[in-house]
Amino acid sequence: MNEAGVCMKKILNDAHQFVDESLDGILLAHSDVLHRVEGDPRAIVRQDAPVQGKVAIATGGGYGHLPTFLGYVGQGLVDGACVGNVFSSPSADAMLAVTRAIDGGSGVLYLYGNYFGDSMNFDLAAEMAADEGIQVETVRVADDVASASLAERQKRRGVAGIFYGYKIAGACADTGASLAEVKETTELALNNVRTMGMGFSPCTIPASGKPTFDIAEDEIEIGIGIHGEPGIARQKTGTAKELVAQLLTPLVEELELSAEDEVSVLVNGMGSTPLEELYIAYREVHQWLFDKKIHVDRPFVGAYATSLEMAGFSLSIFKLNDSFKKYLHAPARTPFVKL
Amino acid sequence: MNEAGVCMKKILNDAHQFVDESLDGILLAHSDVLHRVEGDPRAIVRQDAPVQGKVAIATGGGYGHLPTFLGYVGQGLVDGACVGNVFSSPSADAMLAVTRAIDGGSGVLYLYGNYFGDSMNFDLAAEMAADEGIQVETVRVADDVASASLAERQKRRGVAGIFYGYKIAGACADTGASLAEVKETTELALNNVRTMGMGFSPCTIPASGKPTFDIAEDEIEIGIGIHGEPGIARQKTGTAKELVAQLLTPLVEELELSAEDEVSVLVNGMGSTPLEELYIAYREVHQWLFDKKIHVDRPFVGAYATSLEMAGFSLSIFKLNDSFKKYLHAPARTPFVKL
Amino acid sequence: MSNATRAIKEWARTAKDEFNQLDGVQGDGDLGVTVELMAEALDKAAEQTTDLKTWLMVGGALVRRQAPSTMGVLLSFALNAAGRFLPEGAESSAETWGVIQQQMIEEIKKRGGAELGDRTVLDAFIPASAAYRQHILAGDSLPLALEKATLAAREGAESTKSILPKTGRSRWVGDRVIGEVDGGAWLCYKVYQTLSHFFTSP
Amino acid sequence: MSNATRAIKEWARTAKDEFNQLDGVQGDGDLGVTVELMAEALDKAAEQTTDLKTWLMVGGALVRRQAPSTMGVLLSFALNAAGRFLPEGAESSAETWGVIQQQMIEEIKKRGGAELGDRTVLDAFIPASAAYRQHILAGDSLPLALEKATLAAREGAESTKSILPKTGRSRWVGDRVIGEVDGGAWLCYKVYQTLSHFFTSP
Ligand SMILES: Nc1ncnc2c1ncn2[C@@H]1O[C@H](COP(=O)(O)OP(=O)(O)O)[C@@H](O)[C@H]1O
Ligand SMILES: Nc1ncnc2c1ncn2[C@@H]1O[C@H](COP(=O)(O)OP(=O)(O)O)[C@@H](O)[C@H]1O
Ligand SMILES: [Mg+2]
Ligand SMILES: [Mg+2]
Ligand SMILES: [Mg+2]
Ligand SMILES: [Mg+2]
Repeated sequence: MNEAGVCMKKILNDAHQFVDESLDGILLAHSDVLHRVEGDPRAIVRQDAPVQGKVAIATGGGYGHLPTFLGYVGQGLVDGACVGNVFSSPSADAMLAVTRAIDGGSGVLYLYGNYFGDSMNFDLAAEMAADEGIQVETVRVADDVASASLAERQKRRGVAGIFYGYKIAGACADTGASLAEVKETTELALNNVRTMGMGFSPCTIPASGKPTFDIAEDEIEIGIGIHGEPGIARQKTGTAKELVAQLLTPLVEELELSAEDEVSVLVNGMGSTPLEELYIAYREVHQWLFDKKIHVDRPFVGAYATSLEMAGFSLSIFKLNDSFKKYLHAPARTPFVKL
Repeated sequence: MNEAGVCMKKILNDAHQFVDESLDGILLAHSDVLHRVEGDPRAIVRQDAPVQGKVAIATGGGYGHLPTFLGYVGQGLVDGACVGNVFSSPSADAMLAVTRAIDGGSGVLYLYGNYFGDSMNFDLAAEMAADEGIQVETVRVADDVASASLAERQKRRGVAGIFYGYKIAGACADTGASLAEVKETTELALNNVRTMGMGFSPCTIPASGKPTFDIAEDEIEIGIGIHGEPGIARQKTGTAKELVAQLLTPLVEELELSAEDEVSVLVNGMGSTPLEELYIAYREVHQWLFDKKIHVDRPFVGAYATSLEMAGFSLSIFKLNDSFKKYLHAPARTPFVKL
Repeated sequence: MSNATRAIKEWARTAKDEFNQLDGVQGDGDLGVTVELMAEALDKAAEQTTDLKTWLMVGGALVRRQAPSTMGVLLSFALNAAGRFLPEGAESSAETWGVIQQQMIEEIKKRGGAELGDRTVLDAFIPASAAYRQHILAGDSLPLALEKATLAAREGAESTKSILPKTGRSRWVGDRVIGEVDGGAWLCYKVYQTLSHFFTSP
Repeated sequence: MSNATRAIKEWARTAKDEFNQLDGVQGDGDLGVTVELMAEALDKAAEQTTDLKTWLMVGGALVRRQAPSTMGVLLSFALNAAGRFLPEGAESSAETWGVIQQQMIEEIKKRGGAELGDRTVLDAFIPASAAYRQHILAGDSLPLALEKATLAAREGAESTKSILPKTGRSRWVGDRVIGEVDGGAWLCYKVYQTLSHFFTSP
C-alpha cells in the first residue's frame, strides 16, 4: 500500500482528502438541498437556512457514519451539520459556523452523540455562540446500553438511536415550539430510546490504512460502538434468533416493556451487512416482541448510522406514546433519508 | 462452519431458509405496501394490486440484490416481483402467480435482467399467462457494456441500469399508456442506458458458504457482473479518478455523448462499499462530464442493485430527452426506494 | 427408482462445494446448490409415484419450481419432454432409458440453442447417451452400458477444458476458463458415474 | 522553535501506525492520525510567528481546527491556557517552559476532569513535568532536564498498563486494556523523547 492509501481497494484519490472529496461529491449531487457555509467547507446546512422563527437543530460528529450525521440535514430533521475527520470530532469553529448559518432567531439545539471530544468542542462552540447572542441548548444522545450501567446513563455513548432524536426534535421544531420545548421533548423521547449493537468485522480508516480491530473468523463483538470501540464481550457467533435475543433483552428490560406497549424498532446495519440479513433480524425482533404482545408501530430497517464498511448491526427500541407517535409519523425528507 | 452456515458471520438461522426468512421480515415490516400472493411465498405484489386499467409491471430475479428486484415494488415503479434463490432465477410458477395478481386488465410488462435462466422462466410464464388470456410483453434489460460487444448488444447482461427501466416503465404506465406504449417507451429509454462496474471483493452465498471468487489483495475486477461473474480484466486498483474514467469512457462513447447533452447518472454501490466512497466517485463523474460540457440532470448515488456484501461500484449513464426527463422526475415510492 | 434417486441425492449433498467452485470459474458459483435442489426434487417425485412417465412429468415440474436456474430449467424442460414422449404406462427398461436420454438432449438443444462444442452440459451428455445406446443395442448389460457411458461422459467433460464458451453466463469470461471443465458437463459425468456405481453394486 | 516543531512533525509521520494501533486497543484507533495533524498544526504556527505567546495561541487554535479529537482539543485548550498565562513578549527559556507545562497540566485536568491514575496522558505528563522542573530548579542543563523528564514520562506511561480506564472512550473497555499502555500517555513520553534528542544533538 502506498502513502496515499490507493491500494486499500477503496474509491479514493488521497487518503488525506477522503472527507473533503466525499463532501464535494455530496454537495455537487445535492446542491438543491444542501449548502456549504461560506468559508468553512466542513459546515453544511440546508439550502433554505436559516428558517425564520423555527428552532434550528445542529448536529455533527466524525465522518464515516453516513447517513449520520450530515445525511439528516433537510426537511423535518436537522438544519445543519458539521463534519469532522473520519471518526473524529469536528472543530468548534465549524460548529460555530453552522450555528450562525441556521439560527433563525429562535435559538439552536445542539443534538449529537455523547463523546468526550465532541462534547468539548460543542461546549466551546456554545460558549462562542452565546458571546454572539445566539441562544444554544444541548441534548447529548446516550442510548448505547452496553457502554455504561443504567446508574451512569449520562456516560453512555450515542449510537444509532440518534435517529429518533433527530426525528422527534425536527418534527417538534416544525410545530413552532420554543427552544426549551424542543429540548425537553427531545430529552423525553431519548429517555425512551435504547440501543445495543454487535460487530462482525472491522473497517479501515483511510488515513490509517489498517483495520480498526482484529477479530477471529468465528467471533463477534457484543456491544460494539460505532467507531469500532470494543464492547462488553467477545463470543462465537450464533443464530439470528440468538443474536437478536441477546441484543433485545437488555433494551426491553431497561425500558420495562410489557404487554400492549407500543414501540418503534430500528434495525440498523453498520455498513456492509446486507439488507437481506437485516430483514432476517427484523423477523426475529418482530416475533420476539409479538410473543410478548408488544406492538411494533413503525419499523425502520437499513443503514441509519454506519461505520464505513464495518459488518454488524444494532437494534434500537423507542417506547412510544401518542405524542411521540405524532412526531414520528411526520414527513421528513433529506437527500439520504426519506420517511 | 457448520451445515447451517451459522459461523459465516451473517445474520442467519439456517442457510437454506435465508431467502424465505428474509422475505418474512420484509413482509412483516412493510405489510402496508407489500403483499404475498396466496399460495406462493416467492410471489410478492403491491398491496393494492391489481390496479385496474393500468398496465402492470412485473419483475424478478435471484435474491441478494436488494433493493433490486423486490425493493422496487410500490408506487410509480413496479407492481410485483418474484424472488428466486440467491443469484438464481425464480420459478416460472412464481412469475405466473405474480402475473395473475397484478394484471388489472391492461396487460403485464415483464421487465427483468437479461440472464439465460430468467429468460427461459419468464418466457415459460408468458406462455402460461397467454393460455389464461393475460396479455404479456417482455423487455429484457441488457445495459452492461462489459458483457458483450455493441454488435451483440441483445446478449448483454442486465445490471444496475434496470433502475432506469423501472422508473420509466412505472411512470409511463401511471399515465394510462397502453401495454405497447409502455413497452416501446421502456425499450427506447433502455437504448439510452449503459452501465459498467468493477468489483473489489467477493460475497458469500449463504447456501454455499464460500466466497464467489478469489481476488488478490491489490487487484480489482473490471466489468464484473452483479453475481460476481468475471468481467473483462483484472488489474491493480487505481485512484478514484482513474477508476471512474475507466468505467465512464466506454459508456460515453457508446452513447455518443457530446457537449450540451443531458444525462442522469447512477453511482451504484455493490453492497459493502460505503456511501462516503460512492460520493468520491460521484465527484469524479461530475467533474469528468463537466469538463466535456455534459450536464447532469439528476444523480442517484447509493445501493440500487447489490450483490450481498460484495465491494465495488458501477456507473450507469442515461442519456435524456424531455420525455424521459418527465418520467424520471415523476414521484415514486416503495419501502426501499423513495424518489 | 426411488433407490436410485436417493443415491443421487446423497451424492449431491457431498458434491455441492465442488460444483459451486466449478461454476464460480465461469458463472455465479451456484451450481452446487442447484444440483442439491434438483436431486431433492427428483427424489421427492420418486416418492410420489412409481410410474415412469408420471415421474418424469412430476420431477420436471418440481425441478422447475425448486431449482429454476439455467441448469434446472433445462433439466425440467428435458424431463417433461421425455415424459410427454413416452406412451402411457411405459415400463422402465434399458431401451426406454436410451430413448429418454435422446429426448432430453433434443429438448436441451431446442430450448438452450447450444450444440456439441459450446462448452455446456451437452458436451458430456451427447457422447454419453450415444455410448449408452450403442452398448444396449449391442446386447450389453445395463451396468456395462452405464460404465461405457460414464467413460464417454468423462471424456466429453474433460474436452470442455479447452473450449471457449459461446453461451450462457460463461460467454463473458473469455479465455480465463481455459483449463477448467464446464460445471454442467462435469455434473453430467458425475450423475452417470453415480448411476453406474448404483447399478453395479446397488 | 520551528526547528523543534519540524523535528516533532517528522517524528509524528513515522509514528502514526504505532499510535493508531495503541488507540485501537481501547479507543477508535485514530490517535496516530491526530498526532500527525497536531504536529502539522504546531509546525505551521511556528512558521507564522517567533513569539512564544503568539505561537501558543495560534498553535492552540490551529490544533483545535485541524485535529479536534479528544487529545487534540485538550492540547488546544492547554496551549491556549499557557499562552494566556504568559506575559506579552515572554522569552523562551527553560523556566518558562516549566511554567508552560504546569499550566497545560492544570488546564487538561480542568477541561477533561481526569486526575493522575485515570489512564490518560496525565499519567506521563504530570511526573515528566515534575522531573523537568526539579532539575531546572537544581540548575541542571535543559538537555539533562529533558532527559530526566523523558525517563519519568516513560515510567508514567508504562504504569498505565495496569490501570483500568475511568474516563474517555477507554472507559467502556474494562480489563481488556490491561497490559497495554495508554496511547495518550505513550504520546507524551515520545514527545519528551523527541525533544530530548533534539536538544542533545539538534
Ligand atoms: N444454452 C445452454 N444449453 C445447455 N446448457 C447450458 C446452457 N447454458 C448453460 N448451460 C449449462 O448450465 C451450467 C450452469 O448452470 P447454472 O449454474 O444453473 O446456471 P446459472 O447460474 O447461470 O443460471 C453450465 O455449466 C452449462 O453446462
Ligand atoms: N478526560 C481526559 N483527560 C485527559 N486525557 C484524556 C481524557 N480522555 C482521553 N484522554 C486521552 O486521549 C487519548 C485518546 O485521544 P484521541 O484518540 O484523540 O481520543 P478520541 O478518538 O476518543 O477523540 C487517550 O489515550 C487518553 O490519553
Ligand atoms: Mg476519535
Ligand atoms: Mg445462477
Ligand atoms: Mg450458476
Ligand atoms: Mg481515538
